[in-house]
Amino acid sequence: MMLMEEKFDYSTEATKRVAVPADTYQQLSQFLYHEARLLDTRQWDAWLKLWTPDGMYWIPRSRDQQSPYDALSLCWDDDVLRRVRMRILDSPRRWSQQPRSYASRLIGNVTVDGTDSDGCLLVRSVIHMTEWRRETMFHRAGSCVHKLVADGDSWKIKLKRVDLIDCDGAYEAIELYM
Amino acid sequence: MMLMEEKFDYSTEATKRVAVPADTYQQLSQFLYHEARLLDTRQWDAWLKLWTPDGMYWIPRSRDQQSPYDALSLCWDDDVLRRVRMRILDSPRRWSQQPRSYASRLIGNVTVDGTDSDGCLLVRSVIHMTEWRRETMFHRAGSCVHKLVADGDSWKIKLKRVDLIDCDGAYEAIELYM
Amino acid sequence: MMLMEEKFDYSTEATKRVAVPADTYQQLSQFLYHEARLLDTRQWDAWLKLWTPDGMYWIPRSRDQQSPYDALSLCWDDDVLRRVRMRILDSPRRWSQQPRSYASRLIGNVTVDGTDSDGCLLVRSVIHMTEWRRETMFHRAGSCVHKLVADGDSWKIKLKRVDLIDCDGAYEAIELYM
Amino acid sequence: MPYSKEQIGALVRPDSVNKSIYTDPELFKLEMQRIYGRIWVYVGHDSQVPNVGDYHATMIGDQDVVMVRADDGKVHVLYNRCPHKGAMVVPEGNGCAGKFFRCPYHGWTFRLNGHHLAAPMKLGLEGTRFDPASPEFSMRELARVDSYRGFVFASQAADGIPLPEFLGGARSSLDNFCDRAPEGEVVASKNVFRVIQRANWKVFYENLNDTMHARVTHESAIQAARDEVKAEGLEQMPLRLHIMENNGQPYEFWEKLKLVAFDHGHSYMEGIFDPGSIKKDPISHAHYQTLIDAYGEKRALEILSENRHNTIIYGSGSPHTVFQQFRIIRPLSVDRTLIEIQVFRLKGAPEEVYRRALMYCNVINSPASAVMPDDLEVYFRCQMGNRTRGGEWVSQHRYAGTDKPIDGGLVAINGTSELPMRNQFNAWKQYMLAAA
Amino acid sequence: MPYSKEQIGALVRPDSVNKSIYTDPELFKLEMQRIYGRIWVYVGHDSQVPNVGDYHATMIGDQDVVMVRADDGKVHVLYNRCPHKGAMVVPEGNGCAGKFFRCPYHGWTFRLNGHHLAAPMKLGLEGTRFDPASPEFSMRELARVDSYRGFVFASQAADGIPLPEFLGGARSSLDNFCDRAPEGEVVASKNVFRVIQRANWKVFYENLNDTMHARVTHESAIQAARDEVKAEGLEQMPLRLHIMENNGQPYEFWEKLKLVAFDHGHSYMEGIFDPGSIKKDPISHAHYQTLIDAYGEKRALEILSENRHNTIIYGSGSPHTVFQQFRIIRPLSVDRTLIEIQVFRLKGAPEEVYRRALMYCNVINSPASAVMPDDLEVYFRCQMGNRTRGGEWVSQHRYAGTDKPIDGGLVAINGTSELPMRNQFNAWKQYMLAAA
Amino acid sequence: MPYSKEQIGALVRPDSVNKSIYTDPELFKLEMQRIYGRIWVYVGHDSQVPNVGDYHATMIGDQDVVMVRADDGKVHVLYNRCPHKGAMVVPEGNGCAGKFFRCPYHGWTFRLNGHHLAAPMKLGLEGTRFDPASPEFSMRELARVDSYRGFVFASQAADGIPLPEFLGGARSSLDNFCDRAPEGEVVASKNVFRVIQRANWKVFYENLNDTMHARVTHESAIQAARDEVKAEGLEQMPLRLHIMENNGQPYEFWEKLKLVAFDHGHSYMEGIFDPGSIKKDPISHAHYQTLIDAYGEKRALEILSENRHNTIIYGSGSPHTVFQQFRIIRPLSVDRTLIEIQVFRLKGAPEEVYRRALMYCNVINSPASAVMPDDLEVYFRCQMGNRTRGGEWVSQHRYAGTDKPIDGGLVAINGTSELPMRNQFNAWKQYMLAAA
Ligand code: FES
Ligand code: FES
Ligand code: FES
Ligand SMILES: [Fe+3]
Ligand SMILES: [Fe+3]
Ligand SMILES: [Fe+3]
Repeated sequence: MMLMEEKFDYSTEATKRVAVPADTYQQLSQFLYHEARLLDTRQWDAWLKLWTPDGMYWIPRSRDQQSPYDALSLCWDDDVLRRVRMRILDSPRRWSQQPRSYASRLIGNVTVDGTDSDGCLLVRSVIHMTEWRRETMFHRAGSCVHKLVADGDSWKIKLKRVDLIDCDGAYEAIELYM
Repeated sequence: MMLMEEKFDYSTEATKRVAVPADTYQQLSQFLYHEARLLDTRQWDAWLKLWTPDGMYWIPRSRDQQSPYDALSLCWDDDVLRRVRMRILDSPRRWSQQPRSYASRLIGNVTVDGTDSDGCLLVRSVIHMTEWRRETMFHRAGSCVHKLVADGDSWKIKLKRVDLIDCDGAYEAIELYM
Repeated sequence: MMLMEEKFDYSTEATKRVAVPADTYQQLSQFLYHEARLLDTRQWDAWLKLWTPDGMYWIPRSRDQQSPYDALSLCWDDDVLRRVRMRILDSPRRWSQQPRSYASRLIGNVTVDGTDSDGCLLVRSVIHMTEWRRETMFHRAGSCVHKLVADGDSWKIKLKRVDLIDCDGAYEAIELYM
Repeated sequence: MPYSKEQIGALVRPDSVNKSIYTDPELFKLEMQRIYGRIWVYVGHDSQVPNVGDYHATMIGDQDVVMVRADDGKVHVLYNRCPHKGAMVVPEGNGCAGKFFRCPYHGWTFRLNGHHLAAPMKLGLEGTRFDPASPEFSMRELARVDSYRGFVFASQAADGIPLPEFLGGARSSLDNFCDRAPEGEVVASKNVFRVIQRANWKVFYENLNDTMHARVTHESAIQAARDEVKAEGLEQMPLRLHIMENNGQPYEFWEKLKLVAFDHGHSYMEGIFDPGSIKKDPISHAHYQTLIDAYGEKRALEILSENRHNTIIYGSGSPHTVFQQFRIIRPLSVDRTLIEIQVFRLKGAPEEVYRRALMYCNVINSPASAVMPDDLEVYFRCQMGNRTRGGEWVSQHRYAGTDKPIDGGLVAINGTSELPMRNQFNAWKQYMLAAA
Repeated sequence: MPYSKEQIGALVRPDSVNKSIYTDPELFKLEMQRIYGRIWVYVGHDSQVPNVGDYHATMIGDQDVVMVRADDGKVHVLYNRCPHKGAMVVPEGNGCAGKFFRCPYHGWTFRLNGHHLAAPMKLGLEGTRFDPASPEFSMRELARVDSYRGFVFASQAADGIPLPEFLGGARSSLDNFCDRAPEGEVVASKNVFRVIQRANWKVFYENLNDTMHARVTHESAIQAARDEVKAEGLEQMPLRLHIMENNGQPYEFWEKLKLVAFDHGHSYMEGIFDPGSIKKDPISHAHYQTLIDAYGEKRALEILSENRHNTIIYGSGSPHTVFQQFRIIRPLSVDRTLIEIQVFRLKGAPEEVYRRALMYCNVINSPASAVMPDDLEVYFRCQMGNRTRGGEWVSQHRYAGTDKPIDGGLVAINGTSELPMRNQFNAWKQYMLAAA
Repeated sequence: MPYSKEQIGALVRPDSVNKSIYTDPELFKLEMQRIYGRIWVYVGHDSQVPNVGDYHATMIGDQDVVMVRADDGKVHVLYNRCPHKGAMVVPEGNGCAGKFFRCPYHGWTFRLNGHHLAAPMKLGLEGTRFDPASPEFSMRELARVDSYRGFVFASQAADGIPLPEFLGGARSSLDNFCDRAPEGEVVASKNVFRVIQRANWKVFYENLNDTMHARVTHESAIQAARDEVKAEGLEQMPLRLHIMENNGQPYEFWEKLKLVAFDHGHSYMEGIFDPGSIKKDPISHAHYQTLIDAYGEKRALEILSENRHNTIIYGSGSPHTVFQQFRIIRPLSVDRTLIEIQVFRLKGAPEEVYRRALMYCNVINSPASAVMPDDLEVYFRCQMGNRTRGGEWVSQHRYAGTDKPIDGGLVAINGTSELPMRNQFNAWKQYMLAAA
């Protein structure tokens, strides 16, 4: 299980620079916008399909956190936990979603960093997410790395790492993925 | 009058996908940025000229609101109301603009959804607007659909719909268009 | 010294429109994203190298401020002050950075305005910066103009002007450049 | 610093009130007990909970309550609190509880009238002082609940006058509101506006019949409407501009309006616009036709001729009969108030009548409207100014001493009289002293 | 409105407490003095400050304190205040002060035990009442500091029972916590979760041994785990789902759990899951092996068989022995609490045991987890509901009157008993009255 | 909990003050009455309202006031409150009222000195107690307004010493400030900095003449300036670095500075830098020349030789003569203060002198500067630390008991003396007791 075993390559440093053509860059941007839109509009199933089966979703708890295995993470979720979260969000008995949270994810500063040793594409972006629940706005901001595997004329997400500027802060419930 | 009569096509679902060339996409993005800049910099007249005469500005009050005719909307403004708002914003007797509001509109995640049944282009974006008045910051965030009609080498806005994440929240005065 | 002598051209109005090719626009965007990333990740030295030796960093204190010489500015920093700020931010004795501030800068609405009378490129953008310190989020939003000088296949910053929507507001300490 | 009867009495003079009434948090706490804790307060409309189990969770003063349609078909109003650990049983807003309430913490259940239904593993409670029949183990119902033509009110005090007596002359507005529906009933719209006012709640009540403010406060919208008509060369002012511009009527217009005040703080002012002549305007005409069909021509005309602008039901808010809305006024703190605005369909009337009401509300009452922001601004300015030492009293002198008694109230001799404000504070004083 | 002894006494009944206990800011202030100002409170773990000069700045009740490793090798706890102008000497969080503390304002220095070291330009202080030897010119040390197996506690009162006596039966949990390490010691992880609860701090303590809430509060996670297993056709529930799903055990399961309460408000409940059989599960097996090597087979088995879920150390928080965590509970205000969650490595145990603890914490305790948000929601709902007039009392009737005395405490006759809550408030009352 | 005279007296000792002075909201309320409600407080500069009708809306203590140039050509200070419903008549900030004030709510108008001018439809007020001549129906003027060389002060108390007597020895700083202008007058810049300090207002006053903090608090900026000079191989420290680096002078430097304290809490310290020798530095030289032209060489030299760093005018803020600024200190709450920083042009002096003042302010006082943030941090740390039980007293022992009386004040025997702080709290005590 990826949650505890260190087989998975969770590094996000590019080992090789690559020049992507303009239209690829454009498609990558659209891929990220599309992902954000699926989350904004609660299209969980479509969002889940963006992932490789072994893909991991990571929100570190520390700045420059080196590993999900030696310290706490806000999220270190494999496919099972991703699906479970989506089931929960749709549950009529999720008390903490009564009333529901709504969010808007603005993705910007999209940059192609290069590829990792497996040839996965590393795409970096900035995410500002504004979330609303019970008359309160929450702001989440940070940088994102998507590790992408080519899949036909699109990609699948192998790793998504979100480094929040307040990753080590105190939080009320975090209900939604970023 | 569009405010009460259901002649106007306020739907925002694309009935047809279209592939726009890279430079059209670029121009569309610039069109949206330009619109935002006109509002940020209080160039009301230029902004009013971006619209078709029958264009409608819509901020629904409910999530997934189906119609402006069966429930309240924060804004459902035709050309007359748009012009009146701009007159008011410039009035020296607009007490609620003493001191003035200032805002910055960040437009991102620009996506071309397709065309509607009239062949209008449907462009979706995310808007995060930060507003400042009387030592207080207000955050408005949501998604936007522009329904655009070709106009020479640019476009006119036939419908702008802004779905705020807190559309059903409690508000202090909303002075500015998004 | 630029801080007090009016030799420096701090105007940000384009005197000439220019059409930049799509890939130049793309490179300019990446240049701005890169700048933001260097600041987000505290790579001060690399950031300092983005500037021309006579480059000025300006955050006006008034709306539509005409000059840095006739009224206060939040920042009006030459190379010396830029370098000193970075030294300070890294100092173990900067009490106001214990704990440290972290920020995420989202750059959007990138637009090429044209060139000034010296042929410098004027690039306008919107910046939303979310900053975190001591369990508190600060939001800074406004528009940016970069005055750029060509430098090989990239650019150097001759002037960066940031107009905050709350430029005349009351502030707690502003530790970071935008 | 507890207030004595004398001190409270001294806050209200026949022609002015002490500014601390708007700014002192201690007085606000007392109001929550002596006014909102006792008098009849509007909770919501019958049509918001059409089916058994439907609920509307809201607040009365500082109390979280839930209005619910129980199995007896009646609307009940309960405190939104589970008697086990005290959890709010339903979240704020609207929903359907199903056949019974179930607390999300440990699953205690309650009948829709609040009565204890079951606690899981009851055995553990046997032999203890737990008693399912005791109100201590139920969701408690508010002391009194009643409704008037579908408008549901509740009182937290077991004693006191009945609802119809409390409403007094203000009933006529609710009557006319419903009579305007050919079927005699109204239905609340799906959504509402909720507007935050950074000022004391009483400021809003005072404003509702304040005819002197319209020309001044709303000058920017009045002028913009006029300029627009001129610039566009329009022959007549379209309705959406008229409803803004009408605030700019000359003082003579306002002076002629009828102002009627009732006991308990209520009042109303005469209508300031006719949404459209029943002869010429197609919407009004169609509406009129449905009323004729329902009531006959004489009664139909009578109903539509009763043209009122804001009615005040003190402690509850303001129904507007002509544009079918109810503005609920909820005090949040001494300097913060929530205004909730409901729009209603008139059962049996043409859909256009409802659309016109929506349009009115969008243009006038939306927090994004041309009109509301200037009101909010001056309210806030009052709240701020009344913190200063620039004077102790808030003036209500206009036509003070000239009010004429009528049955159950007073009538002003001039439409610009500050009678409604004096009437409100007279009631305020009585409430605050009666319960002392 | 100062509370009399009688008034405080009347807030706690044998089977229920007055809701004002959760909502009255005056009582919160008194708690800061009479409970957090007096009893032993957990400050942090020894391993957080491994080297001389290392500090951990945190809070005890409403007091900023700093836990520091001094040159004597011991851990000291000081108020984080410079005696000159009162500046916090170190910022919140962790760091190393070096050989001594130095105030950032004027550079006064203090030994790591807080004693005055030097003020610049001492001459200016000569001939004045300034006295470097007086505690008035040092960083003041808390009245008492002690530790139990590496867990450091401090008390702000010079008098009172010693730490081991205060911990009483709860010591056995800390013992088992450390015994699970082959080297008998645990080491705090580098980072912690910090979760804000918009509710009174006592609500969290009550929840920790509240076996009746699990099935109801966590139903969405329970069901999602079950649905996932079914949808994916898994043969057995993976551990990461099991720890969610296990909350859904039938009531019979919870009834059988042992609940033990100790004097001073402490308690524990029996373990609700075995992280894995020492026979079949490779991690548990490897752990077991290291324990056998360290202690021999009998003792190893004994240690692992002591399977406890949450232990409560009243005023400090909750150690969890099986998943090696300590949840520190910090009251922030009457309706706001910070939960800080530490995870520990067991010295000498396989790294996988630590990873499993991380995994448990990520999945259960993270603010972004499947479980925590629902708890936070019901706590908030309690805080809200207890503002209403919907009832005066919070019920703890379950199995009231049936608790059996044991040495230094009580044991419940049923695992769903509300004994731990009654025990907490019994202690609360004693604390609040003793110091009155 | 009302404070008795004895209790207030006991808060201030000759060499230390009780920390509650910074943290108790009750004392803050009393300060608003007894200090800010009575003494002369700086409102703004004459040049901010050059023309009739120009106003500057600001606060004195907790009171919204407006400084306005009336038709008599004089500056008046009014409470910003309409006597009708209490609305703030003008919004915060600067503007021009035109020929009279007009309230945005109902259009009552007031002459620029606040006197009632007209209420619309006056007839409705006739026969009532409304009286346009009564102050109850005007914008009330503050009890006393006076100015000193263009600096406008107001007092809310009708009785008390006149402004010049209140300013006492601090007048010499305002004199030198203006004398530095060849025309003897200064003009406020168009904009100001406004900085929020999360600490009590008195902390800022104490800091202004606190020579002992500079080396320590500002070490990062001092070192950075030095490193920059070294790294860039500069031959001399440019002025923009010098003004940072100068804080790093050795203690001997600070010891030699003159510290003069005056009655009523005022004081000043000697200048810490010469912006540039009048011989070598071109800007200083040019300035000197204009002064010679205006005053003659002797007086010019005398004026420029009067080199002072921060002057304190207690309750108002701090003028800085050499860099032509006035830092206004506005208490917002017990733990929050607004610092507003004005820069001035010297009439008749070269524009470069003004630009140098801007540069100084940008580099030293901007919230984004190298210097200000560290001050704000230590102030906040004091506010936090003084919440703890880590000590009751804040020390002002440095050179306590050695102060030498001069006419109308005291002078320190050493530049690092805490005399200015002792002097402030001595005045504080007198204010707080006098008005009790
Ligand atoms: S709080 Fe409602 S069932 Fe326990
Ligand atoms: S406050 Fe610590 S040295 Fe002065
Ligand atoms: S409040 Fe000023 S005119 Fe009425
Ligand atoms: Fe109005
Ligand atoms: Fe739980
Ligand atoms: Fe300083």
